[in-house]
Amino acid sequence: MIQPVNIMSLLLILSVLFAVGSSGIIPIIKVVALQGIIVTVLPLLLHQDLTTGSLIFGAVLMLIRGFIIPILLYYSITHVIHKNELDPVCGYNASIFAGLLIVIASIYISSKFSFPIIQQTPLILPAAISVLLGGIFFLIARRKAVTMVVGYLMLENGIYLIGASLSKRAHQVVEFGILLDVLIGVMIMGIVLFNIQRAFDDTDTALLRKLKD
Amino acid sequence: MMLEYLLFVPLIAGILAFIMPDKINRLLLVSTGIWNLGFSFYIWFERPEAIFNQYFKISPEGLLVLLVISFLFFIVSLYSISYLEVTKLSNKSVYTGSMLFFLATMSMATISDHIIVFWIAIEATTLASAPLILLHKTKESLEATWKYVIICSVGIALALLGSVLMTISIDIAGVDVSLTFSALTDSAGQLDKAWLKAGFIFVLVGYGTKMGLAPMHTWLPDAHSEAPSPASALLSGVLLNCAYLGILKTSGILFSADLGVFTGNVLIAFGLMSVIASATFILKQTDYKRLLAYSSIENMGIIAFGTGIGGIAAYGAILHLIHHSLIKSSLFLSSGNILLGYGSKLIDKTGSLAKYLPKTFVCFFGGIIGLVGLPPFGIFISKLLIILGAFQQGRYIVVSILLVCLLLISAGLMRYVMKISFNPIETTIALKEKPLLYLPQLTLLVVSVILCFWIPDALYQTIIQSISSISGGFNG
Amino acid sequence: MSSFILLAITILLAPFYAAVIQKVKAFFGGKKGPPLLINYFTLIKLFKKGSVYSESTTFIFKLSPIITISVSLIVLLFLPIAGSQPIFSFQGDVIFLLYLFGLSRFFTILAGLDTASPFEGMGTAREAFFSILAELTLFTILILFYLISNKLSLFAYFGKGQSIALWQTIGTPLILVILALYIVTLTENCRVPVDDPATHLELTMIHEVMILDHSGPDLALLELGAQLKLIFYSSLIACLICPFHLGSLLANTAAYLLILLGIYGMIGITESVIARYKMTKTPKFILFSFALALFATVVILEFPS
Amino acid sequence: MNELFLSLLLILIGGLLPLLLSRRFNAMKMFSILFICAGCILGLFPVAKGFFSGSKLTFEVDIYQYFSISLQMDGLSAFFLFPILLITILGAIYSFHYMNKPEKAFKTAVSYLFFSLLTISMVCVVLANNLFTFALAWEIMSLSSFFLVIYDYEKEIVRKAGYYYFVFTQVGALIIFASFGILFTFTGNLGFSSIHIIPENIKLLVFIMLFIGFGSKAGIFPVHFWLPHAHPAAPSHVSAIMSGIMIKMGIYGIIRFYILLGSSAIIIGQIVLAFGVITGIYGIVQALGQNNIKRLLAYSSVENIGIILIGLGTGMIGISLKQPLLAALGFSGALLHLLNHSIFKTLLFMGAGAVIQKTGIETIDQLGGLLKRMKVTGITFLIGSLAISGLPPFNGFVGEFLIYYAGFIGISFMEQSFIPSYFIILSLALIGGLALACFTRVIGIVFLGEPRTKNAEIAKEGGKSMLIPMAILSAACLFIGVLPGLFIRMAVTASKSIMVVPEDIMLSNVIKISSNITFAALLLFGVVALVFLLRTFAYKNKTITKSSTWGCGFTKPTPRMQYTGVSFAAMILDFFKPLAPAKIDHPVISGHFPKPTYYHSKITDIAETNVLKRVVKPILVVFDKLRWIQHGDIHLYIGYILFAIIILLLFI
Repeated sequence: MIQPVNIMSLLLILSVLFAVGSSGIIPIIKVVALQGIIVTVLPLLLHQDLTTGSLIFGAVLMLIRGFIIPILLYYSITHVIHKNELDPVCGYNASIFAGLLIVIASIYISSKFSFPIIQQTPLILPAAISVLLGGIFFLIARRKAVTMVVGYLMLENGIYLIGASLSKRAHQVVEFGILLDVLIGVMIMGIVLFNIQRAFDDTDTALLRKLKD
Repeated sequence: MMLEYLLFVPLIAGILAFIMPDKINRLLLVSTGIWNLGFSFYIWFERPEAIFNQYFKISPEGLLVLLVISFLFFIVSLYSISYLEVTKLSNKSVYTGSMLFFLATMSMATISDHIIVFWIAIEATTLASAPLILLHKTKESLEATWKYVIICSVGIALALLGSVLMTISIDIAGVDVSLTFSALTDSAGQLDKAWLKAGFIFVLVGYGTKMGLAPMHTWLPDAHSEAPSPASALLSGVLLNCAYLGILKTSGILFSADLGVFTGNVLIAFGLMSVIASATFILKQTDYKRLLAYSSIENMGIIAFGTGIGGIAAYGAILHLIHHSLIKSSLFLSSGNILLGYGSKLIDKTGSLAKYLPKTFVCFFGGIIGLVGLPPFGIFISKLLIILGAFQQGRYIVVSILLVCLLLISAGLMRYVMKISFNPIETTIALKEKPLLYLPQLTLLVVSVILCFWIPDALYQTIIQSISSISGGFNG
Repeated sequence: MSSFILLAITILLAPFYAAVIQKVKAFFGGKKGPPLLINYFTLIKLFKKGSVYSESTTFIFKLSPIITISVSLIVLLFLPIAGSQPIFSFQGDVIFLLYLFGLSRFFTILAGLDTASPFEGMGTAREAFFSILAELTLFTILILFYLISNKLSLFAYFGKGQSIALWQTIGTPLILVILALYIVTLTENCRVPVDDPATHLELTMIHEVMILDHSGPDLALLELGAQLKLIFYSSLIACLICPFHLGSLLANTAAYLLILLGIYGMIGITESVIARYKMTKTPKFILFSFALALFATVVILEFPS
Repeated sequence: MNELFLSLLLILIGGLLPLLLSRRFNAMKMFSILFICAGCILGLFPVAKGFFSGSKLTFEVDIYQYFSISLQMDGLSAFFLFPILLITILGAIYSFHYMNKPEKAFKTAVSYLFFSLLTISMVCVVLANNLFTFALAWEIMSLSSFFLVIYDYEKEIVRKAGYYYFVFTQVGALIIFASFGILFTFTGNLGFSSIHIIPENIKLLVFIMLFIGFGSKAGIFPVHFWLPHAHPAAPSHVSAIMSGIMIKMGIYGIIRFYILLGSSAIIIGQIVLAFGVITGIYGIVQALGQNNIKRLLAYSSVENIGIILIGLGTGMIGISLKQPLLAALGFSGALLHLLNHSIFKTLLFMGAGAVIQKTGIETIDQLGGLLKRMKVTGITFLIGSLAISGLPPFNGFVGEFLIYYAGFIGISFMEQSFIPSYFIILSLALIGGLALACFTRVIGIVFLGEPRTKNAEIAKEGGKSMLIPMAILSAACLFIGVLPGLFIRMAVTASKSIMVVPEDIMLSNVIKISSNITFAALLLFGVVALVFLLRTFAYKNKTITKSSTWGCGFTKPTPRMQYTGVSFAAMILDFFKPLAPAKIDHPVISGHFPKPTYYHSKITDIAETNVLKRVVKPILVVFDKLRWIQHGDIHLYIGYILFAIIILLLFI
């Protein structure tokens, strides 16, 4: 029986693969938005505590993670940086191969743990770990500064998913606090990006290499 | 008077700072500093209860770090009054606002007991201090801010992952305990060992990035040398202590879960790596603010080393923490004067400091003497304690490596400081040494000298309690 | 009382014995040579004359002859002449004597450098260097004597009463010691192989060049001091050769004077047979004596007869 | 004990006062010297009372719950307090005329502050009674002397010397702290009393580490080469204090911890003796090669430290062979030589300071004929040189005589190990001869002959306050040389606290030796007086004329034709080539029209070159290789974080 949880985690893994393979920044932002939505919905489905409070709270989280942050990124891309293409450190086919590697690695890692929740929904842990590893991949393998922000977001999503899915007692206030931090973090990164664009008129991190010993 | 005032007053002041004109901003800065200092003393004696007491609770080590933060913020705010007049910062309101936010977030970190709330506070400190580094809007400061924000956020995200793994270790053990440091330390025995260790590693690496321990220290020299001097004084003096607070509390948990040997070895390894890494870059350095930044990495390494060893070395580590904050921030403030005077951060561009800026020379040279660990200043005592503790544990090789690196660092530091203070150079110095430009540094050094020879009993008891979990039977 | 007389005799005969060397050298050179009393005439002549002092000299130039002659006199006071009781003697006087020689050497060198002339500087440099090596030999010989007698005073070694019957106790290595002491005597008293007292070419001189600028009574004091020093060393060798147990005082003094004559003759012969060594060869020559003394000590240590 | 604190307080006021009234230069100096001297004199009374009554004054206060400062004065520390306080008084008086630059008023005030801090810290080092107080006083001593060395920091050599000295104090402190750490592990507390319970082989290891640590301060052979850099850089009264007393703190440390460790293994005595011999010979050979007068005196301090170590080594061997007479003689010889050295070395440095201040030249080959121009300095320098060469009527001879005596006595006891005593006597003889050559060279070149440069010609006598201390010190040299009784007894009582000495045999020997020396000195004076009368009688009505020196017929001798220091020592240095390799820079004359050539020769310190080449450079190269960590690329920085996590995860 196909439960919505498995479908969603499958969607997550596919989104990671898609993001890794894509060449433009705008598609990646759309992927992150999707992930944001899925990541907030999944724990609610998983723990079935659909009380009204948690539902409203879930909606607020989904709103921030799924819509506000990606729109912020989208705005910074189109109005500030005006450049959509993306020159990765390693070529496209190499990144796709890396994406596959991430998925295999996450499946291998999650197979080593035995959690009660995993029995019914085997796919959720690999999805979380692959999102996490995907984030790290974007941080290391992409040269553009914006992709680093995206990588950071995916990392956050991955960690949130692991946290929310595996441990039962998630305090809403605490989750909200984390999200607030992430939101302010992305805004700060946006401001810094804006200044870098104005100073270096290009957000390629290769230019950011003057401070060395 | 609820504990959270500590948090809200600077927050509100920070928001106000953005709308007020500059003149009032400076007053706002100093008054919040005084208020915060007074309130932390009040907390120290009365120990009031927090409203959200499942998130915030006063712990001895948190209290120590809070006292250091508020004292230093007060001193730095005094310094920044004349600093803002002299320097030509474009947006002074951003400076005051983010300084106040910085104070708020750091205070929140010291009093927060819940693991995730502590994480939120530390993440907030990064975000509050990012604009401070951005102030000069030069290419280097942009690069430094970018590295600072990205590396710290990624690092701290891993710390969040670590905290999450800790919660998992609770679930697996099936024990119902609230997710606070104090509760966890009490019931650490029943937690699942493997997950606890994995959690500790992620937490250590996460907060270690923020604290500047060795492999993750790369952002620190750039950030601390590009920020304006009062900001880098706070960054180097106090922010690293907050990150250390997280590691201390988590290692407290593991010590009571009798995983002490594992945490000790890991902390010693990181401590040694940071001392070696900072030695490499202090020996050959061109920029004196980077020199001070690397010496912060070294001192944080020593503190981690001391905590790892435990016993009297842990006591020495806490002393080292206090004295290092005092001396390092006074040094950064003096380096601010040198930067304002000579206009360049390069050591070769500066010279005969003793002739041109005699008062700054006294503070700067005195601070370096303190940093190197010579008697009148407190680091001599803490370094001696850590060495004796290490020998007592019988770790001869490790402590001899540490001693050799400390020697090299003191040689490197002295070489460049003598070059700055005594090399004859003919320049005209724009800076006129106003009292508020050197008195703050002097007071910090004098406090370090006083604390070196006389520690008030209350402070001593707080220190003993703060290391009771990891000191293994050292009761003074 | 007898020791005072013996002291007076030695002081009076010192110039005579110095003339013996010149007589022997002249005999080897087929010349008649100066009369045996030549040194007395020169001393009296010098005492009658006035002095010429260079402008660059200070009071040290005048003090140095005084110190040299007084050191030579003091040294003789401690010497058990012909086995009799010396005027003064205390435990450790040997070290005191050696360091007294150092004091006289100190002032002679300073007097040499005082005159600001390059020739005197040359002599002082050589004197300072060779005396270091000579002292090593002397101290090794002292260690040897202490090994046997457990005492540190000249009288204990050569005095009639408790003299250590050297031939029985040391036996054959004594010859090495005598040879070593003989070489040291040649170096310390500027005899031929090390230094040439007769020449006036500054390149070759050591001792003569240091007293080049002295004149009148100063020169006389220096000459007398040198002769007394020579007789002190020779009497040391004499005591080593035969330790004077011939019963009556008169016999002892006669034997002593005879042996002295033999030693001076020996010095005269060495001066006329060997030419002066190259400056670089002299350290090897002195170290040879040090090796002899060291070897003698080792032999005695290993095979205590 | 509280009079001692009152005196230390006075000295501290003497240090702080000048900072306030640095406007009026002379008044500031006057007040500061007044207070420092008053403090020292006041301090002498309790020390003398404590020393002769043999009572132990103790004082204990604990800073906070863990550490405690405890001071205690026993025989040995009282013996060391005498030279500290006396030489400080004379150094302070000397500094009045020496610091004669009013434009540097504030810097002089600061140097007086550190001068008084140095004195106080030395007194505390000697009185320290637990590891913490010793470490604290030791560090303050190094720090205050560092600031004194970099007094005139405009000059490049002074900065280099200051940096050298700072690194050396850190090296020494590091080794000493490490050995304190080992002591702490085995005794569990920081007190001195419980040190002797540690196991035997650990005692040896700790002693060796302490020997190296204290040796770096005392100037023992391989770790001595900061001395020739620091002393010429410091102002003369400071280098006098440093060379006279401060390096003795290293010797005090060695003796104190030898007592505390209480191990009587013979290997310790042999190590100390061996290093003493090497240091002695090496120091004096290097001194012969130096052209800078203060570097020369610094190396001669190294040599005298060697002699002191020889005495200590003899004493230690005496203890391990259970021969109290040999041990007592060795220790008292070493302590007496230490006292004498602090007197004549301070005298020589003050003389050198006066010469440098008046002529502005430090190299001896550009001076000459100063005895005629600076009479008092010349005479006192002559007396100092006579004393340092250990010649009879002066105090140098007394210390060396005792060590010789111990060496000779050692022969009869040590049937099986004849070699140590053989080394003692021969090394002392060699050092004595070389010292004589070295100091005749200094006096001959600097004070006698004709002035070689214009500055040497116009030199005039130093200030009154510089001559008084020099005169007092030379009088002291003569007094101790002629009447050593009191001082030998002091040395014996001090060495009594080093080991149990049966009262009876010691006193009889002591009285006999001192009466012998007094008799010998009086005999020397008598005969010299007699000969002097004879000479004046001979010169009664003789014509004395003045003319130029006899130049073997050469009529126009110029001062440049005089013998120079380098040529004087050339033969000796050639003989000791391996100990003092010369670096000669002399482009060879070649081609038909050869360019003008020059000749520079410099005696290099083999310890310095080897340590720098084999120890310091490899470390710097290794650390240089690690520099790539900070190459600026942000991606790799994040890679470091992941790398750290992966490595750690393997260890779970």
